[in-house]
Amino acid sequence: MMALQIGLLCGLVVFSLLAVLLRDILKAAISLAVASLLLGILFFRLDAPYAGAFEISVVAGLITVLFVVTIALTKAEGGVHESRAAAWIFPLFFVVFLVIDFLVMRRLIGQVASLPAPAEAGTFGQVLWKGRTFDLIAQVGVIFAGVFAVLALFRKRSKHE
Amino acid sequence: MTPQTLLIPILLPAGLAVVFFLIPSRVKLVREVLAVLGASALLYLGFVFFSVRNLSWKTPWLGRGIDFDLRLYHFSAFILLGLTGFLFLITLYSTVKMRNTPRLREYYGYVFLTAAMANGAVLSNNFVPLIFFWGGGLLTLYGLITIGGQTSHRTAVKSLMLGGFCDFSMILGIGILWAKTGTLTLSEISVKPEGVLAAAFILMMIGAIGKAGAMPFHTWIPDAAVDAPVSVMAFIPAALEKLLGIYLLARIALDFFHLEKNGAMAITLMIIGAATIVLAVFMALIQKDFKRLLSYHAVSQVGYMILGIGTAIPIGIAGGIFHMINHAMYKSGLFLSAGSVEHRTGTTDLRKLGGLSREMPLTAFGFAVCALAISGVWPLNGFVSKEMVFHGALETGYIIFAIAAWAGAVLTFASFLKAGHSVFLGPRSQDVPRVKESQGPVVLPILILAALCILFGVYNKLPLQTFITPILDGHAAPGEHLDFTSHALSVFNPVALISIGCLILALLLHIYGWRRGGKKAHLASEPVHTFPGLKQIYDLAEARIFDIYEQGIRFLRSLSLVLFKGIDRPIDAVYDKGVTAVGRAFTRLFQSAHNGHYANYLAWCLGGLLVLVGVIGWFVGF
Amino acid sequence: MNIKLIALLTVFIPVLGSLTIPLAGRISRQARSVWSVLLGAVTAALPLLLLPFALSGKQDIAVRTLILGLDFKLIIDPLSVFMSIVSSFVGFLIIVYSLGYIAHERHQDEYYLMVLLFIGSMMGLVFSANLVFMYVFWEIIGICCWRLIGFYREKDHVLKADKAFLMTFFGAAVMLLGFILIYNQTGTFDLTAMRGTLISGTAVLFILLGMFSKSTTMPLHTWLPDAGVAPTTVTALLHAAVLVKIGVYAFARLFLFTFSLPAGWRDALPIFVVVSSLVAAGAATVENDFKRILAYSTISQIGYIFLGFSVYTPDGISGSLLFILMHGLAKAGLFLCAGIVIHATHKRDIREMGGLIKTMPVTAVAFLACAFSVIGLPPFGGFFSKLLVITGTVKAGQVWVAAVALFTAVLTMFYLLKVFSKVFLGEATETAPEKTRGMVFVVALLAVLSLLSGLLVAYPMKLVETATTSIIWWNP
Amino acid sequence: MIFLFIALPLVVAGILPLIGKISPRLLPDILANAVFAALLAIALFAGPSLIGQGAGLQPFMFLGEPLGIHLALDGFSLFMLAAISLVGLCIGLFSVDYMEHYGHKAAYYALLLIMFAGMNGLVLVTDFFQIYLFLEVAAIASYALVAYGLGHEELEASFKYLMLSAVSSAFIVISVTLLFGLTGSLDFGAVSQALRGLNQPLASGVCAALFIMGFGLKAALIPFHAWLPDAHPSAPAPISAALSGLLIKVSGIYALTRIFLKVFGLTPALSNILMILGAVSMVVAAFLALGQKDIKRMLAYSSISQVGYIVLGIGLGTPLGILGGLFHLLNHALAKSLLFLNSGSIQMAAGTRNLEEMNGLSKKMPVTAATTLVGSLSIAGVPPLNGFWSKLIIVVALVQAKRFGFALAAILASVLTLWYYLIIQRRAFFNKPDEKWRDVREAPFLMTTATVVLALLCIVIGIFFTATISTWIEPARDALAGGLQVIQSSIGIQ
Repeated sequence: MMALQIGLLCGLVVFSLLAVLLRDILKAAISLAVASLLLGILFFRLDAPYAGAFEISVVAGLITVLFVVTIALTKAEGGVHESRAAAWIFPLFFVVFLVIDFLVMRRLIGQVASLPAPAEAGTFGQVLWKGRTFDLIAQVGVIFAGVFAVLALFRKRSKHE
Repeated sequence: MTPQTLLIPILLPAGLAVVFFLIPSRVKLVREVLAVLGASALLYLGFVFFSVRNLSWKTPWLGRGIDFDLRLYHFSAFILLGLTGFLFLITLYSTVKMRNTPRLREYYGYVFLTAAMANGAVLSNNFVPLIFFWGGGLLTLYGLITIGGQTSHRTAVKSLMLGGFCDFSMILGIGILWAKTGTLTLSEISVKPEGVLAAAFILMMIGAIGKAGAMPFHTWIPDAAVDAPVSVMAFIPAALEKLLGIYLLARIALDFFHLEKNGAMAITLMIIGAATIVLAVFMALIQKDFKRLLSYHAVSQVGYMILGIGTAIPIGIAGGIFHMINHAMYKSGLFLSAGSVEHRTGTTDLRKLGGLSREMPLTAFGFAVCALAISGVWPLNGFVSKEMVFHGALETGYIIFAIAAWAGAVLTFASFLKAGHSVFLGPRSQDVPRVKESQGPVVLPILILAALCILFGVYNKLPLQTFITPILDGHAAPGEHLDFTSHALSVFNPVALISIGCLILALLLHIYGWRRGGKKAHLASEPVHTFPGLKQIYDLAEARIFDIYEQGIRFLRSLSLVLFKGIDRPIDAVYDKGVTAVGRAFTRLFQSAHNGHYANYLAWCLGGLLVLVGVIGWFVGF
Repeated sequence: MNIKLIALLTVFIPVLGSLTIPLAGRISRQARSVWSVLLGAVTAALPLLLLPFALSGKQDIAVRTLILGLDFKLIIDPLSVFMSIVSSFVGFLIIVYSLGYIAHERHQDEYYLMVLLFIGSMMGLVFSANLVFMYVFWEIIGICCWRLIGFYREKDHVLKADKAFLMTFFGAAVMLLGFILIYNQTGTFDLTAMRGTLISGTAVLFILLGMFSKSTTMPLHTWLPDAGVAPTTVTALLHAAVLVKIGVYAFARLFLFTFSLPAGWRDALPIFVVVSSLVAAGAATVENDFKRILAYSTISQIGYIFLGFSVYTPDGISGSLLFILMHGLAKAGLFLCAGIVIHATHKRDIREMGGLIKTMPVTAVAFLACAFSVIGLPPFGGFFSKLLVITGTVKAGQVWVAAVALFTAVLTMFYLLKVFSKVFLGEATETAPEKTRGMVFVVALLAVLSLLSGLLVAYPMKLVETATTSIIWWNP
Repeated sequence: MIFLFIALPLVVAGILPLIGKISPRLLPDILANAVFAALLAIALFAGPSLIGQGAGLQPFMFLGEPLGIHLALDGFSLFMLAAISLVGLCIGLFSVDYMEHYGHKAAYYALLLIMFAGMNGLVLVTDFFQIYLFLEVAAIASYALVAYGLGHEELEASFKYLMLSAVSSAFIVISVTLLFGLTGSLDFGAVSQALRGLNQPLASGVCAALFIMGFGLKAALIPFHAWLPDAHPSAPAPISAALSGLLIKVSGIYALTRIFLKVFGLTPALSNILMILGAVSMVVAAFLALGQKDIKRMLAYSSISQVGYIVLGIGLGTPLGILGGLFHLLNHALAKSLLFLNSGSIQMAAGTRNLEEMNGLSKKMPVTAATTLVGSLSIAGVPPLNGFWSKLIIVVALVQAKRFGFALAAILASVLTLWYYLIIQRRAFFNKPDEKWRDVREAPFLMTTATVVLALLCIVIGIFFTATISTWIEPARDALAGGLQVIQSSIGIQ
């Protein structure tokens, strides 16, 4: 069991690192999708079905599609140029970050008491409606923002130039 | 005679000066008449004040011890009389001599302003009004010299710079005196010149001898002789400045500081006096221009006065002061006679003049009397005052000063023989056209001065008793009876015999020089001029090496260059270049970190986070 | 009208009036000229009403409390009245002079606005008794000074204007830090409450930096000669009459009237300022640009004013106060003569000029008179101020410092006479007639005033005396 | 009533695209500006009374179900709301003319309103997760707005901005989850009580570090500032004004202040960290700004530097320090948005952002020149204007807290600030008029009114600074400082 867990985690880290470092934007988008897929699976294994479902559908699905479409659209003007110099800086910092993160989290795990099941542990619906109703409004805002962003970015270029 | 009348000798000439400035230059006659009338009124006032003798008036002026304090006492009354006398003679002389000069309106204005300033300086009994009037004279002198001609402004600046320097050192002296004694009133100050007060003495002395025109501040006088109008030379360097300068020096030596005999201060005074006598007379001897010759003599004669006062012995001081008035008379006369020669012939170059005694007998006679007086020939006033100075110098025990005085006497007589011979005696020179004697107002002052020289010499009891002796009343050692008239004219004592010997020596020197120069009087001084040792010194002097003004200006220029290049520009460079360079360096340093790579920025963020966690962890203590 | 109201009006009429000048400019050029001269005249007249009050030596406070201890407080005492009269009078003269001088330049609205704002904030600074509001007016003057120096908008002119603004802003910012240190020590910004308190050495150093940057003394002085690029009326206003007097006034108000300095400073300061004035005099002798010479001369004369104040003797203080008046008149005269000469010959280098006395007699005589007053030769006013400063220094025991100061005076005489002979005497290179009558009239007036202030020195001296006695709280 | 701040913009944003179909330009303009005006009116007039009755918790009925909406309005949030809507109104007015040639105004206004809704929401909520949510709302809207020009440069800049903000949001979420793990709840009050209860110094330390990094990046403090100099210049002028004037302050400084002063408690260690971050940003960004050629990049770096001032002030923790920091926040918001709007009108009129090509504009654009002068001098801290008073209060607070090093740094940084603003003046306006701008006309009416309003505000606040402080800033400081004493005693991180 643990081997699968660790395998998934390593896969997640590798793919997200690739997403950042890959030159070609298309491959980067795809590796980002794979990473979020692995994350979704992890959520399911930690019996957080809703989170997993959201993760796969929204991130793996919608955002990847979004990326691929924009990249395709902007392909005409050439990918986002990224000069090659000092390519080693980021990986170095990333590795150092991982090591320290590992140390800190190891100390933390011991201290953080496992969470008591939340009192009103109702179904996802009740929790969402009763306790976190306000988040819905924020969620509405996020969706609006996403939609209008797409609307604005892909508007007809007629009047622009 | 109410105390306010003391203001008249200051306000009357000042008012007249303003009037002269306002009268349009076309109206000549009215100006001349008004000038002479004004001068005569002042002369009458001089006599009236001399008879009143004691008067003082004081009003608060700037507060804090500075008040407008005028005091007439014996010495200042005597000087005032002298000043007004000379003003009268010069004004009379100028009516004719200066009639068609361009800036006549300013000339009379400045002359009367100078008179006002001089009277103010003599009368003031508080240092601030004294220095106020003392410095005022500088500006009018500057104006008068610029009237002389187009290129005369350089000499005017020279005189102003030298006068200004002496003025400022006097201010410092006054400051020290004020700080130490706490009062500015002249009559209340009398201190011993030690420590910082010695410095004050030196500074005040610089102020006095700077005004009197002694070494080393004399160098503007010979230049002014050529550039400035001759009446100005006769009025200011010859008479007025000597009177004021020596008046202050006498008061410094007598009233403010107790100058004890052979003290350090007295020695310095005597050295300056002796040096001035010898060096100036050497320069005078070789001059080719009549007026420059006279101007160097003016400088040389001051040496006698300073030497006299420097002896700090009653007879010496009395001699110095008596010599002051005598010198003012005959030097002014000599300048006026040179002026009348210039008035008629148009030139004062000894080479071009000759044999004028027949055509200008009165001027020649006046010149002769004054020349003999300045040389110290027996019955005249020059002899009497020089003898007193010689006695004083000998009594101090330092023979060197007496020898210098005698050497001066020799060369003075030699140079006047040369001047007189080349201008008046000898063959009639062809370069100069037929001339008549100068008009009355030109010749009259010369004759008056010549008469005075004779009077003060022969009947010397009058000047000594009335003018000089009362000055020393408070200062003579107790019990010593101040009477100089007894042996004034006696010839049969060692000092007089040496003096007469010197005159004979000078006569022989002149005859020898005259014969060597091929019977040309103006070459009479060539033997001395070409003397091996002296030749180089003379050439250096001609190149103005010893001129304190030239050296001073060169020093000021180099100092300013050092200050400017050494301090000012580097500070400016710090701002112009330094600060901007530092700013740009920092900017480039930080800009190098922003190369637009997204990965870099992410690295920065992670690095920042790690540092934060590290710091907090350290605080919390892992 | 009571004293407080007059003081408030003196400050706010020019400051608010200056904002209305662009409107007057919209109407017509004449309307603007008349309006600005009127404002200048009112600002010059109002302090004169305070004269009787000041002569009585009394002191009055007008206060409007705000929050955080920053209450807007005006102090009306002999010192502030004296300063306001001197600055506003010369400022008014300069406004009249500039009517002719910049008649055909662009940006005239901005010019008059900035000049009047300058004079107004100078009045504000002189009357304010709160450190922060003194700083506020100090900086407003900095802005006006920056806009005025860059008036011609040439490339290097604006560079120099920026340099001047940055140096004065740096000095002022550090000074503000000094003020805050004092606030930290005493808990208040109000001067009247802090009379006699001893302040720390660092606070003194910081405040001195601000004063030296504004009154151009040694380390922070090089922006003044560069600011010569501004129109002459501005350099006259800046250099002679108003700007350079701010630092000196602040020194008097802070280090004499209010605080006492730690021991070390009292004998270090005179030496420092004398060296600064000597260096500036040296620089003036070497320079050849007409206005740069006069700028360095100002730096040198300011050294004297600082000297008089920093020796802490009554003579020195009244000498310096008198110096402010005399130098204001004489130096403004010199600059305005320079303005007429440059305006006529369009040349700035004195070696190229010569013989102008034939075509410009009045300007030449006025220049000579003002030069004599700056040098300190007797019949002119400058003599008394220099005399008192020197005797004050000697009384404080600093004889060597006085000697150096006098040597600087000789140097001053040398370069001013050199300038006069080079520009006005000698053979005439070109015939340049004297420009507008108004400008010549102002210059002549300044020369006559310099002479009269010398002859009738007793009258200004009365006010100076009361100011000195009101300043001194320690036993001399 | 306060729920309107979020609901009104969201609802109007929703319907705008539809209205956009009917009248593409006129109606959206009016509607958007109407919303801004309404919000400003509420904040200015209704606000103070709302604070009066406590924390403003009111149950909100929605279809009969009591919705647990906890919106807290105290002095600090009201101050922020007023600032947001004030600057928002000016930006709205400016965009009416400026966005003409960008096209599809309805979408632009919609995104703008959503961004403002996000900001308003963030200011009002008292729940960690909701802070993150509204943060994301505002962020996503701003990514799109930065890229609104659709040019290559805009896209790249917005991509960089998006990626870095995504990283910072991720760290914020991690920290929120950690806190939720530790304390079992997300509400500020509850979390602060719980944190005081259990002494987990390392855990709360890590949370604090993550928060500082996350919100530091949003506030563009130095190590995390890199996105700002690229995002702002390429964004259209009103958007860079909104970003620089408001977004970095609301999503960065407001969140930091709220969390550290209300929840974690400003311990000496934290205050030192914040002050060092502030001071470093202040000085380094000032040097960076010196070397810029493009006016908007210079203004962007200047924003980083001024944010450094604000964090320095608030990080000090003394009541006077917070007062100074908040006052500077308001002044900088006004002045910086004014300058960005002006750079927009210059770009629209002269077509260039490069300082070298820009000289000689003062003749043709006098109003813009004057307002830029007011804005620059205000930020540089030159007295009669508002910037000076806030910097003065900050330096006084620093000196009173015996932090002389920081005080000196603050003074030197303000000299540097003046230096590069003089460079702008010298290059753009304070020089001889240039022939190439012959046919340049002054910016259109609405744009100039917006900038003139902001400039007048700078002057008025400068002169009547005491009134502004006592009515707006002091209630905000009391709201924060009130919480301070309570927390000061808590153990938390020493």
